[in-house]
Amino acid sequence: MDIHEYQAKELFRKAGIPVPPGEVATSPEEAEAIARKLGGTVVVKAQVHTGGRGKAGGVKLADTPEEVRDEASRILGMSIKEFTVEKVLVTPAEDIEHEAYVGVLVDRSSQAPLFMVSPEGGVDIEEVAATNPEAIRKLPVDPRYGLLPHQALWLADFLYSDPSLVKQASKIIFQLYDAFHSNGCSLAEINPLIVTPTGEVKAIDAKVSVDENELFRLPDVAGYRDVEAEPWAEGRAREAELSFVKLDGNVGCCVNGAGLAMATMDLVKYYGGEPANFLDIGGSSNPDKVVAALEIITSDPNVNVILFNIFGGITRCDDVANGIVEAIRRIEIQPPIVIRLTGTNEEEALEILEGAGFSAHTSMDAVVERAVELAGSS
Amino acid sequence: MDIHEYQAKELFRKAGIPVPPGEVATSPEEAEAIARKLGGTVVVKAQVHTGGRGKAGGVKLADTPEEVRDEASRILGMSIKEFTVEKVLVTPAEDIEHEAYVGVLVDRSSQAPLFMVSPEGGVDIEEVAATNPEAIRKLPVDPRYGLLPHQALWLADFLYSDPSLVKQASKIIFQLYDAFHSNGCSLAEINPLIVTPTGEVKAIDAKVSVDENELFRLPDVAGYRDVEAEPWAEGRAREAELSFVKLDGNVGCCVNGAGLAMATMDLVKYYGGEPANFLDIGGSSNPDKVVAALEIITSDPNVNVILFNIFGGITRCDDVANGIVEAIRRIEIQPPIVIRLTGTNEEEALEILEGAGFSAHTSMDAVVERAVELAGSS
Amino acid sequence: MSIFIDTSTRLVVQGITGRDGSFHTQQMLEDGTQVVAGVTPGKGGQSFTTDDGTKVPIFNTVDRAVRETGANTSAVYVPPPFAAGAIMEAADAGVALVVAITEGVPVQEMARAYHFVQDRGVRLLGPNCPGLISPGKSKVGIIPARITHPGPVGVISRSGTLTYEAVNQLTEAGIGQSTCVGIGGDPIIGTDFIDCLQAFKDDAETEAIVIIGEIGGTDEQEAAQWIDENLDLPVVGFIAGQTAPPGRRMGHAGAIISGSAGTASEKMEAFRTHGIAVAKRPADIVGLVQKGLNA
Amino acid sequence: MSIFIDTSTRLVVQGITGRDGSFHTQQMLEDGTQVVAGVTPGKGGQSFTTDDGTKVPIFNTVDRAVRETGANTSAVYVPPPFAAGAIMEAADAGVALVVAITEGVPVQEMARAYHFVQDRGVRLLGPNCPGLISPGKSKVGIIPARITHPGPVGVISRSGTLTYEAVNQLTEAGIGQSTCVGIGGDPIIGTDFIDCLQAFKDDAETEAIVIIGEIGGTDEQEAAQWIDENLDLPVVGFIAGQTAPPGRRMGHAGAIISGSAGTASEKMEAFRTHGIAVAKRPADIVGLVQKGLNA
Repeated sequence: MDIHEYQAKELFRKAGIPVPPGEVATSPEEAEAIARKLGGTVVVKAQVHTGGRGKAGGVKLADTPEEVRDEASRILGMSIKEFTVEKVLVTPAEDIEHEAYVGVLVDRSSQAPLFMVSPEGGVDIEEVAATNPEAIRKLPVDPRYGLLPHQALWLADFLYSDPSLVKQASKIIFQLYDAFHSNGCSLAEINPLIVTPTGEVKAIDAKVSVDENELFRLPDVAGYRDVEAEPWAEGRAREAELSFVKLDGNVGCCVNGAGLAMATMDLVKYYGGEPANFLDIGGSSNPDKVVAALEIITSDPNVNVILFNIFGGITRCDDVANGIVEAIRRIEIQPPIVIRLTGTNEEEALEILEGAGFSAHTSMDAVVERAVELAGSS
Repeated sequence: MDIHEYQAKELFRKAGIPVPPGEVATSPEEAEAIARKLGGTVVVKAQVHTGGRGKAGGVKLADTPEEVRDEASRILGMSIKEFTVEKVLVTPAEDIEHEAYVGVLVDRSSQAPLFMVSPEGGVDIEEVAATNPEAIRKLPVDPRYGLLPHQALWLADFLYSDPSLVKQASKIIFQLYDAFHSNGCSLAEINPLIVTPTGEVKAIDAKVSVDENELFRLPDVAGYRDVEAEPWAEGRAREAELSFVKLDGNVGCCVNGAGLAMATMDLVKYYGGEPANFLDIGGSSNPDKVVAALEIITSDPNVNVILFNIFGGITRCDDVANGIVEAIRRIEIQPPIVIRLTGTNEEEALEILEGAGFSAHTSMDAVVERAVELAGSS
Repeated sequence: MSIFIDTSTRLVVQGITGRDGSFHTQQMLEDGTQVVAGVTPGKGGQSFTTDDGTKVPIFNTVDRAVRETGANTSAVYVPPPFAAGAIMEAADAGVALVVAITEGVPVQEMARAYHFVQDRGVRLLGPNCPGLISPGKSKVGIIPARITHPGPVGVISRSGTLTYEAVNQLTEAGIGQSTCVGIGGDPIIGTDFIDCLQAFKDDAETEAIVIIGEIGGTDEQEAAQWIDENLDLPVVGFIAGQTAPPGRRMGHAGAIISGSAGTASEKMEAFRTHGIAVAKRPADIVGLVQKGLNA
Repeated sequence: MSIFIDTSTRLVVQGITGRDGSFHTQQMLEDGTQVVAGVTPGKGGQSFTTDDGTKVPIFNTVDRAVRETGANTSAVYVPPPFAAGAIMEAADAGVALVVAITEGVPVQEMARAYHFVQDRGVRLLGPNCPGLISPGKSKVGIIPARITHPGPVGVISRSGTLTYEAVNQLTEAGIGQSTCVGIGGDPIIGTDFIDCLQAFKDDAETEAIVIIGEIGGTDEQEAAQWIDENLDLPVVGFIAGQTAPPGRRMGHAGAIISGSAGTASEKMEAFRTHGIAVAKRPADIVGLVQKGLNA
């Protein structure tokens, strides 16, 4: 789960990291009032769950409270990628002598949290990794020990030569790991970590993703979920415990299993179509999930065919069939539905579907070809 | 550092361990008032830094507040081994269905904290270990992971068969490790851990030793030091950063290094004498330490000869010699002093000592023989 | 032969009285697995009874289960908050293999548990995996035995139902499997492709291998190189997620293209470079395996 | 030859600008040790200058010191609250041997650091130890070089000054030492008697061994058994604390008789049982060593 910059900064402040003050506003008037309180030049920053805010015009300097109001009224409500800006963060503008990057994420290859630091901050770290990899120092953190003080020092030592800056950064790195670990993060990033003209090290941007699996024991962090910032379909999928990702095509996909769902999308493309979504209904065969899946798929106006691909293992095909029948009873579905069902209780499922006027395929290739055909003709 | 039972129980309560209520009293009237507040039958327990309180009559049941006052007035001021009872704990008497032992200590051979649990509690665990070792389950705790829940369960599973008792004990074991770890203990023990007739598991005695080296970061625990309960000589030694242990002989020993100090005691015995103490002035050669050492040694009326055995390595012999001369100037010393000095700056030291009217040996055997001779003749 | 499990596998099911644990214990027994014990703290002494009346004794701890039944393998079906602990308990109790089915284990807890089992020299499969089956010998996990058949092909996969798809096609084409292993879709897993490849290499019965990967990470690339350097058997590869957008998690916690790293095309390219036959769609796998076996 | 250190030892001193660190750096340089670097965070770039003008460069981290000077051994003189961290830093920086002189390291921190260095395959000596000296070759720690002399006897001890006493007597009797090792007086130490015995066994130059123990624990008993089973060299043993009362800590954190375990008499008995000549007093050590060498 991604959280907003202002929320990430809250977590960082709690861990002791020096973060400039700042408050979040949902209206231009609120933004103006915050700027008045802070005094001086401030930055107005769009709070959205996506990168590239700056390029999209979602981050602006403003010298007076009036300018802040104007910038806020321009930024609030603007669209950045698929997200609408509902909140802006108003925070003092800082003089910057130097920008560094400090981040920690869960790394598959080291099977552990991995720190990455670079004296080249303020830019995309992936770009630095690609163009100038020796400007990055990495350290996998042994989860049996956590980050040790000498390791934080070793990382900080790569950023600066001035002992005072090294000492400050070393402390911040230690605190960042603490924030990362105690808030169940999969990513925690400061970019840039700045040095001010007076030699202070501060975090002026913050990015945090939280491991959804940790939320059950972190009610405060779970409360950071911004339901308003979430597209409707994603929220519905989360509620129904479905995995869903919106895509740009017109073939709506409903599959059991993540791997098979991806392979189905790929096969749609193989046969010349475009998938409208990734959707995994999971191993359970609760008819309610099937109903939710159909609600989500049909909420996308681009979808003009719905493709079911079910390989019954734990999932019982008859349960899925019942779900489809149930969904048709409950909601109106315009696009044609094509179905492939095979495996556990396949025959019972086919009987149920036939009773409701559907026929079903047993081959994955055949059903995908048919779906693409229908999508093209409609 | 040993702490009192009532203090250990405070630490345990903070960790969530169920410990019956109870307060400490320094007068019979206070004890009576506490008993009145608690109501019912209580136990009056001497708070001293030594075992065998029960056998010495320092633990008594009392049915009424008046009885409590009588018992407290008998126990307060009594001597148990070398300790005078200054405080009693007044705590409700518990009905006991079962007594178990649960303890954790730093273990040299596993280089880790070691848990020991036994369903045979309420007695000396060393006795159980000697007579019935299979009644003890042991578990070294890997310090990289701490105690894990399944390990606590595995230990608790050895104590009881009733799932409710296992669950309670498992939680207590987990909390005990937390108390042990977060308070820098070298030992934390519940003996007995009881089961009440209503099926509750409770800690009714508590024993804790804290690693002195952790106290710098644990001001609360450091505050538990009971300076009044500490013999004068030990307090003085602690202040001066000397290692001192009182013994029963008459040859006062002042040595640099723990191993050499023990070997010197042993040699005193070898030559037919009895050491009055173990005293290690350490590696430093601060004359103040020598003065403190002489104060401590001469505070023991049994001492009738003082033996210095100094092997100068880091310790500079001339510093020790200066310390001796300084001490004689500052305090009156009755017993004769015999000195062995060898190693770093030996010649300078001999000169200093001769100037003050002392002669010094260079052989350890010779000086010890001489000291024993003088001790016997005085 | 087979890898990791065979007829000597004696299984203890952790979380045997839970919804998933009880369902799959029944399934595994039907599929011929020797399920010798179950564990549910507080229910020790009771037993788990299948529809046909088979009884499996339940213990409070894995340690007791292992000591009293000689279990050498564990299957973990406990809920996510307790799964990492259950894995460590099994490793401490001395089983040789722990198969963690549970999906949704907090990843930082898993990192710690991963090191714990490594420290003890225990093999962990998963978490968030369908387990494994050596057809006709033993099954640990949730792979439907019905679609498998004994034979010469080793199957390794990061995904569940996609594996079933491939295995089913193999079986229908008359090609059996030595062992089918689902390694799991999480970022931190106990056994990776190379561990399985090494085991298949050491298995005299395995004559060809199917490796099913997906987007995210570089495991497939590393496996490809390992195969090139170490393996003489024919290998067929498939990668799911060719149409997945970057930066979005595709169901599995580990299935995400970070920046431009971990795409399907780079993985397919690595397969080709290292001499692995690449199936463009699942239906192509059978033909390529047949070609490999006949070569 | 010698054990653990020799003329190839290149030392980094952690805490070189502290009171003890600076004093002993000077001493070690005088005694011929190649002290190539010092570490004090925040003082990197400065240098440590001895009385005779020798300069040792100071670094902020052990890692930098190792990379820039090729140090392969570290000596830790930092204050107790930071000592465990310093030990782990050295182990991470890739030195082969860490000698921890610091006394008063919190024991639970030490337990963690102990595992950390073990995980990395690094040898730790101490903490709370005088270090070691291979006379004429190198010295790391605080043993006075003056009282030592090159020769055939290996000395291992839990105590500092008592070792000096024994070594001094050997030297005065014309018997030199291959290496003298103080393993330290704490309950948790990195290198124990048996580690040293194994190293002396593998050292062609060592012809006899003196082992100096004290009350507390069972290290001496285990060492005695190991010697009986593995070692052909003559061994002379001494145990300090024959008159120590039970339950009282005799200076060293590890020197305590717990209940009735760890007494001097049980250790001396173990020595005798396993064929080790026992010196009743320090003065007897030389004679027994001579007897052993001549046998």
